[in-house]
Amino acid sequence: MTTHADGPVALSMADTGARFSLRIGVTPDDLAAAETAFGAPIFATIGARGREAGRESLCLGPDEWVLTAPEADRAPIATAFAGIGAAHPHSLVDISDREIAIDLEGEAVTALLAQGIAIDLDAFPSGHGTRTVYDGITVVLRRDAAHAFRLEAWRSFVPHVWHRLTEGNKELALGI
Amino acid sequence: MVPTMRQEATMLLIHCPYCDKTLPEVEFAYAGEAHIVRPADPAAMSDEAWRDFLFIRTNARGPHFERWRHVHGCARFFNAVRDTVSDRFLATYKAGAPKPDLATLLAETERAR
Amino acid sequence: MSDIAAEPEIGLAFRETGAPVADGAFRVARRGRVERTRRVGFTFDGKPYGALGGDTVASALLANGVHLMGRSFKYHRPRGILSAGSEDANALIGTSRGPGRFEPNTRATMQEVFDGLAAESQNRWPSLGFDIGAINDAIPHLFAAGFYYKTFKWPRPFWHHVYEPVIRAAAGLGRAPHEADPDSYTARYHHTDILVVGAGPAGLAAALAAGRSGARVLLVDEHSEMGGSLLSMPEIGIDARGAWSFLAETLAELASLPNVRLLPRTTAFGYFHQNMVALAERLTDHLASPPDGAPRERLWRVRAREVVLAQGAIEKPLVFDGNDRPAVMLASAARTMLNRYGVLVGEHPAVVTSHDSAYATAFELADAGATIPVIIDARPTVEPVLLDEAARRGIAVATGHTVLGTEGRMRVSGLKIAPVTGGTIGAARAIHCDAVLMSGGWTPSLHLFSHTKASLVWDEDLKTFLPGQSPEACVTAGGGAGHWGIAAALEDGARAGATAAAKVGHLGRVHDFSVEGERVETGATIAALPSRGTRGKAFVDHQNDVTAKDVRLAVREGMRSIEHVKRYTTTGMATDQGKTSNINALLIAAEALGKSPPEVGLTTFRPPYTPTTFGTFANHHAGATFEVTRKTPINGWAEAQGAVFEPVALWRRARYFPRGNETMREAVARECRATREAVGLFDASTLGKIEVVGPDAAEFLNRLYTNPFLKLAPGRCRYGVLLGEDGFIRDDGVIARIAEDRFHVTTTTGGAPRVLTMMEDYLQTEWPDLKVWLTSTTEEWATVALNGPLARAVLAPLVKGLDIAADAFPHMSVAECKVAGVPVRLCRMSFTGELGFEVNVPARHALAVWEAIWTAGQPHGITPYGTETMHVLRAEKGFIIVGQETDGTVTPDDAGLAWAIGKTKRDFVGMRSLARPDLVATGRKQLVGLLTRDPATVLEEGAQLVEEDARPPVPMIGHVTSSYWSETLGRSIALALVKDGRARIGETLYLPMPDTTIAAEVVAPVFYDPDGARFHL
Amino acid sequence: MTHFSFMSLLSGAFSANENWRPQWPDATPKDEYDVVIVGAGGHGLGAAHYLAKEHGITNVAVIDKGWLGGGNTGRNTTIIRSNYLYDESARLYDHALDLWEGLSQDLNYNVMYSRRGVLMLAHTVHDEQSFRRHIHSNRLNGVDNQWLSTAEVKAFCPPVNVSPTARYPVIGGALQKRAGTARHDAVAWGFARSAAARGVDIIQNCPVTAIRRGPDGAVLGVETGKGFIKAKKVAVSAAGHTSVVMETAGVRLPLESYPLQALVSEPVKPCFPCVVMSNTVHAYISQSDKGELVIGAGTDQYTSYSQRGGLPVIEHTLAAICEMFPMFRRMRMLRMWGGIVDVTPDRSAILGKTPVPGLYVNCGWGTGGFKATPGAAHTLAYTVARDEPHPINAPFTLERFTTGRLIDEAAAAAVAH
Ligand SMILES: Cc1cc2nc3c(=O)[nH]c(=O)nc-3n(C[C@H](O)[C@H](O)[C@H](O)COP(=O)(O)OP(=O)(O)OC[C@H]3O[C@@H](n4cnc5c(N)ncnc54)[C@H](O)[C@@H]3O)c2cc1C
Ligand SMILES: NC(=O)c1ccc[n+]([C@@H]2O[C@H](COP(=O)([O-])OP(=O)(O)OC[C@H]3O[C@@H](n4cnc5c(N)ncnc54)[C@H](O)[C@@H]3O)[C@@H](O)[C@H]2O)c1
Ligand SMILES: Cc1cc2nc3c(=O)[nH]c(=O)nc-3n(C[C@H](O)[C@H](O)[C@H](O)COP(=O)(O)O)c2cc1C
Ligand SMILES: [Zn+2]
Repeated sequence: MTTHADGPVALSMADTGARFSLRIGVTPDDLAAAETAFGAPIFATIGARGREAGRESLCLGPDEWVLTAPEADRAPIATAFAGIGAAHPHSLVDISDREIAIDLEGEAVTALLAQGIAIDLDAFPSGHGTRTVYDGITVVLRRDAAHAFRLEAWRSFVPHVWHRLTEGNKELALGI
Repeated sequence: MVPTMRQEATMLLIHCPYCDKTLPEVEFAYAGEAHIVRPADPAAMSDEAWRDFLFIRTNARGPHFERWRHVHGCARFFNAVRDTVSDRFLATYKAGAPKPDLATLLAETERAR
Repeated sequence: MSDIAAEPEIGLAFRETGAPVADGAFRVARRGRVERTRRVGFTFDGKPYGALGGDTVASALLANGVHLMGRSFKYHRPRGILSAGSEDANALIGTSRGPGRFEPNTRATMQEVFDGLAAESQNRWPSLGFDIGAINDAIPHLFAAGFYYKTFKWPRPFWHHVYEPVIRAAAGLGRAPHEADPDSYTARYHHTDILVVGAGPAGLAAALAAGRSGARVLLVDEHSEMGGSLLSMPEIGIDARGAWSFLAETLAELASLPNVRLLPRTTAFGYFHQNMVALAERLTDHLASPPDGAPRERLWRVRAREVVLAQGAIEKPLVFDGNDRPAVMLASAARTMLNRYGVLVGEHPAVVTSHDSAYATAFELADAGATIPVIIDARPTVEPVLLDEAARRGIAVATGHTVLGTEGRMRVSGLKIAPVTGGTIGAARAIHCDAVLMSGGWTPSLHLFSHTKASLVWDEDLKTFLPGQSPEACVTAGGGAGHWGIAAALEDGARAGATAAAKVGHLGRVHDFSVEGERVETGATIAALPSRGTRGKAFVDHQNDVTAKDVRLAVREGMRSIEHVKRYTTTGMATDQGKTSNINALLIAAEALGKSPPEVGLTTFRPPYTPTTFGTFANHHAGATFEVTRKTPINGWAEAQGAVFEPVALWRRARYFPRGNETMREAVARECRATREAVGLFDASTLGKIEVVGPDAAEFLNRLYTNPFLKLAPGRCRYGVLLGEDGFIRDDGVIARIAEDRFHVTTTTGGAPRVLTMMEDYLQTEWPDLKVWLTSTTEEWATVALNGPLARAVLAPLVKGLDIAADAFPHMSVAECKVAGVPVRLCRMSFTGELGFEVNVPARHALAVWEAIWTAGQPHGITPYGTETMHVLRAEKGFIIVGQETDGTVTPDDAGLAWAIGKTKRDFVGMRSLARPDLVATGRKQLVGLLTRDPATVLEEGAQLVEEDARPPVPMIGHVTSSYWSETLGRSIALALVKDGRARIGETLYLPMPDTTIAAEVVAPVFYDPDGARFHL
Repeated sequence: MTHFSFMSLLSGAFSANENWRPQWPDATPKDEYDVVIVGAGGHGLGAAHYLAKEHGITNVAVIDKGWLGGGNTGRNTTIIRSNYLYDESARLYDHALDLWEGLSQDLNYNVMYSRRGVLMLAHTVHDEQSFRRHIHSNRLNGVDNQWLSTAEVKAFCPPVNVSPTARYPVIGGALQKRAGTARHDAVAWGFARSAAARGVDIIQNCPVTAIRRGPDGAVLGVETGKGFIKAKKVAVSAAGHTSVVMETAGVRLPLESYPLQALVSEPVKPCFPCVVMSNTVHAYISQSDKGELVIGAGTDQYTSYSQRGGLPVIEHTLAAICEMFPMFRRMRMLRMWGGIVDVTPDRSAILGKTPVPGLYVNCGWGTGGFKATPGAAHTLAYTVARDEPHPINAPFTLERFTTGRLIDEAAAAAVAH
């Protein structure tokens, strides 16, 4: 775990557990089956997160979720979904290694993120998540508390994002 | 279709009909004229008809039916009506939804002013 | 102070060079907001000057009696300041603060002085006082508008060799910086309910009303201090206190509101779609020693729900002969110099006006100790109160007068004035003065408003344009809306702020301000003061040296659109973009055209409001962060091995791995040999990967790719070709069927995003009924490619859960298993023609697996190879690279891939286009191999082929797409696209090079192992 | 018409410039013309000039909805070059280049053709391959173009950053020495003045609202803001607005109109000796004779007729410029603007006859038609005068989109402009 505190925002590369991309039709039936397989709520509202026992779903699109879980749950989840495949066609793809997550915490966190994110972070509720863009790079952004966010980007983009965040943090530290 | 031209954005706000949110253009990508359906049986088409499908575009000056993709959001392609003179969006709607009636749309936009 | 010399530097004693010197002689006691106790030293053209904290370069020079600050663009006329703000057209200087930190064309009126600042004058040689270029000034008629279009045409070669270089050298203002800029720039997005641009009375009142309502407010002003015109009007009373107390309290209140943010030194420079306003904040240019690592400027991309434009109004110069001499300036500039900076711009300043507001300046300067020789008013009558007040101060007022000319070279020394009665100019008389303060009235600042494509409305009473309709959610308040005066500006601003607050759902209350000490001011609008004769120069655009005559000449020559007048004369095209001149140019042009000003109209306003550094626009995107550099998990290992890299799309890939002093060719030859003879290790991680999953996955791929996919068995792989709907090759790759409903599709490195987008497009819009989903797995899997006859020997001991023997796991197989303890997707395939495996490893384990294979391969002579070797090996096999053998005009048949088209398919993307007349015609270019007659000659990629050895121009029939030294074959090889190429096999063709012609034989494009036996080892 | 020369300038100076006459008179439209040209850009005005000068057809009107030269002619970055890959394109642009070199004399108007060289930077192996392919092809077509090594690039254009550690290091470049820039406005004015002097009517502020066709389908004339104007032949040269005009004649074209933005810096003393283009880094730059750095961007992402322009494109373009020339970060932008360019599927022009008798079209120049101005105009005049293709414009037909005989320079070269 890398951490960084050259500025007012604490930055750390988060430990990555299991991560899946789930695609499935939005019939209540399909969703219910997926929920059962996953073992945590799966909401159909874009931006909504469903959490239970360390597992979390985040709805990214009308038929797309990213599922996260502790590493140990990886195989059981895959098996559970394989079990519903015939009745509920879907796509579950392991993307545990595709992204790397960065945790950000501190009062100035929105100022730091606003160096690269165009959406209004004041209007982004805690407990939500979304796919958006940081400095031209697709990221998944979650807000966990007023001053705590998690940012995920594809692996090869992370050094760039990390560099920008640490530089931005230093800039915030200067207070100008 | 045009890989060699760098595709850049202005800074419009676009309403994604799937996310039901109005978001900055950086999250979206333009995807050309809308309601051009790929023919069911291309082989049966004349060269002229196939050319029209491939290349002939309305290029409307004024309200334009076009496609966008919320590529850095929900990733869905959707349709929009945008006035190409002002760049204002008159409407956005889900892919597959019927083409809205332009007269009604224009009247609504006028009223909203 | 005694007589003021016409020359700039009056006897100032300064100490040693570089050290701060005493602040100047023209500083007035108890005036201004400068910090009397903070002394600052700077240099101008190498001479040290003293200044006070809060000074600009302009105010500091004026305090020292220096009026001559620059030379004009065309005629190199001596110039001082015209205004005291960012609209100044004259006093442009170069500034520098150490290596790489020089910049040209800075407004002396905006550059704050700091210790150590070095400023220089521009566009003069050898010196500001004596400038050779001023010769142009002597023959102005020759250099009238558009002169260069009419001459310099003969003799023809002279244009290139003589005229043009001379014209170019004469043009330009400052010198360009020539060293890399060491500073950094930054940017951020910002969202606010209300953005207020301009912190004059209108903007302050707006921010206050909106801020008190609880709305999120951002207030910006381009000056170092907020206050706008209040900074120059301390005499006014607001709400029973002095203007400056009011200002201090207001700013303090605003600063205390958590929902309000204040940004001084911040210019709103562009108003873009849907209330996106771009700001440039100058962070360090005023600091003697900026903090380490501090960015120089910040770009703010502000999205506001409502915008209040409170930019104020800009005073209009009067157009008369010689209205450009140093110390001829706008009355408001003199007022600002006095009240904000405590500087008297002259001891005997004359006033030339057609507007009441100049009287206030005259009175204030008189009260501060100046003697006003005369107020020349172009209007026949003036309010009696003004005349009374002037009389009380002993100032003569010459109403109904014009100015015929000015005297003095490096500084104005006198005026020639004359009465005008009924259009007739009477007898002239001379006035001595050491400054001329002029006012032609005020022009609302509507630049940002106009960026929105808003309409302007001509106000016949005020004789000016006022804001009309804007498509954006914005309102103009104060001077910008024609509300002259503090009281009106406060009231209008408060209303605008409250209304904006209401629009964003907050209750905004309008505060009623009481203002004392202000009079109602009116004026007349005059295109150009009446003049006599044709000799003088009455400047309209000071910076581009455009005179009233130039404007009239343009009209005479048929330039009837104001846009033509602008381009023909260049009026309004200088760095001030005509802030002080556009309206005068319009008035003069309209008069010449016999039209009303609104019929003629203004030219288009464009961003930026004031010139904005490239650095601000580039902001973070510099050097390492100019653009993302994507690196694979193996990158660090390759770097440690001394690999040479090349950029491919956003990725960087190892191109070859030189040992010792090997050249590329030597290294590649060695890597090729090793791979053909033993085993090579290649990082293929950048290849795009897409997981296609769902019951209709096969059907989907079958519709997209030219190849048949329905019958591909799970566990098998197939090469696929993807066309555009126009029938030309877009991409290719190997597609592995992992399970009945699951495919692992690979794409080219550069094509990955494009292919995924194309797939999503077809899926979502054309075939939404298909039950199939796409997920990019490019970065989930790193890909380790192992090629060569010993590949299996290296790999087999590391594999668990799979028999990779030749028969058990044949060419073009895929399976899941473990390699070095890590679960992988193993493919048996080859892009080199050798026995090959591609190990797809979850990215976090990639390096470990790579190293395990590396170690296991040591006894077998395993050799890492890069993209260059990969290119050579595949060319030996005649495999194409999309983008090299193809270029967007190549069909599968052209590329020799007709075999990849499913024979029984009714349709796939691009199929119909393949039947178009030109795509089935003969004479298309087809992929062939070339063998040079001399095996040692390696052709140049891109070399053109001709049928006969002839001199150019010759018809070309093809070109070389790939060409290498083939270590395997011990000779050169090449691939080429040649007209009817396949029918030419066996023919000799020619490649005319600059110095020689090379002959080559057309051969089949597969040079090595044509039967593919080595795949199956 | 006053002959423009140094002597005329002198005599003008002696009369205090009171004796100059309009360079083109303000024409009131006649009822009928032999040829009506829609669009008074360089291409339309040029066609009128050549119709009058070379084909003796002077009963011609050039009609523009705004002020002449106010379209892309007046808002482009003025890069002129002819080192195109395909024979068809090379012939067309090189024909134009030949005309550029004598244009000031032909028009008696100094269009300031500045033969300063156009240098295209190669940053990747792929760039180099593509450039070399151009260079060889150009040489065999008699078009100058040469490969420069990195050191030669630096010597030819000292401001270029050739650091090997740059994000996209410069590995060489292709230089066309004969290429350069010209004064955009002077091109429109010079053609207008010359055409007007030969009797052509130039009608400004007069939108063409429709093309009228007779019962036989042939062109009858144009409806305009100033009434119907009869014409035997109509040539449309309306750049970004061509589809809109042609649609009224029932002709649908394979065109899409995109905004293209450009900007200038504050003027500085000569610091930049040539034109530099980089397709990989996405920007191009030159210095005008007035001293501004003239910088162009790529097209915006969506079709539009709004010339308003936006920030992100400019941010990207200037980042690219600063990457190539790090000393320019302290330079300042003076003005940015946009134009509307009409883009065909193969990014080559459509030039010549249409399915409608008497109707001709010249469009699809996209981001790079300024350089073609005299060549396109010259061959269009030929086609209009004789109702047949000129050998040089013959390949640039509309039919190619049906047959698939595309001239896809962009796909082949990955270089625009
Ligand atoms: C920012 C930018 C940079 C460019 N850079 C380059 C470059 O470096 N090199 C290069 O070679 N090319 C460049 N181009 C392209 C080039 O400018 C154009 O291809 C070329 O100028 C087109 O000339 P034209 O005469 O065809 O069109 P225009 O000059 O646009 O003329 C068309 C005219 O038609 C008129 N018109 C339109 N509709 C009607 C109507 N209904 N009725 C009457 N009149 C009408 C318009 O008002 C306009 O005046 C650039 C373009 C832009 C926008
Ligand atoms: N005496 C007269 O008859 C007369 C006539 C016209 C105007 N005026 C003056 O106009 C004033 C009206 O007040 P006001 O508040 O409208 O104007 P103001 O001039 O007092 O304030 C405008 C402020 O906006 C700032 N500004 C302008 N453009 C900007 C930009 N793009 N970015 C950032 N800041 C920018 C300026 O620096 C200035 O501080 C009165 O105070 C009056 O003195 C007077
Ligand atoms: C090559 C070239 C150089 C230019 N130089 C300047 C300049 O020095 N100053 C200026 O204000 N505008 C300059 N412009 C921009 C024009 O003022 C104007 O913005 C452009 O012609 C587009 O017109 P519009 O902005 O009126 O729509 C230049 C334009 C071009 C094409
Ligand atoms: Zn969405």
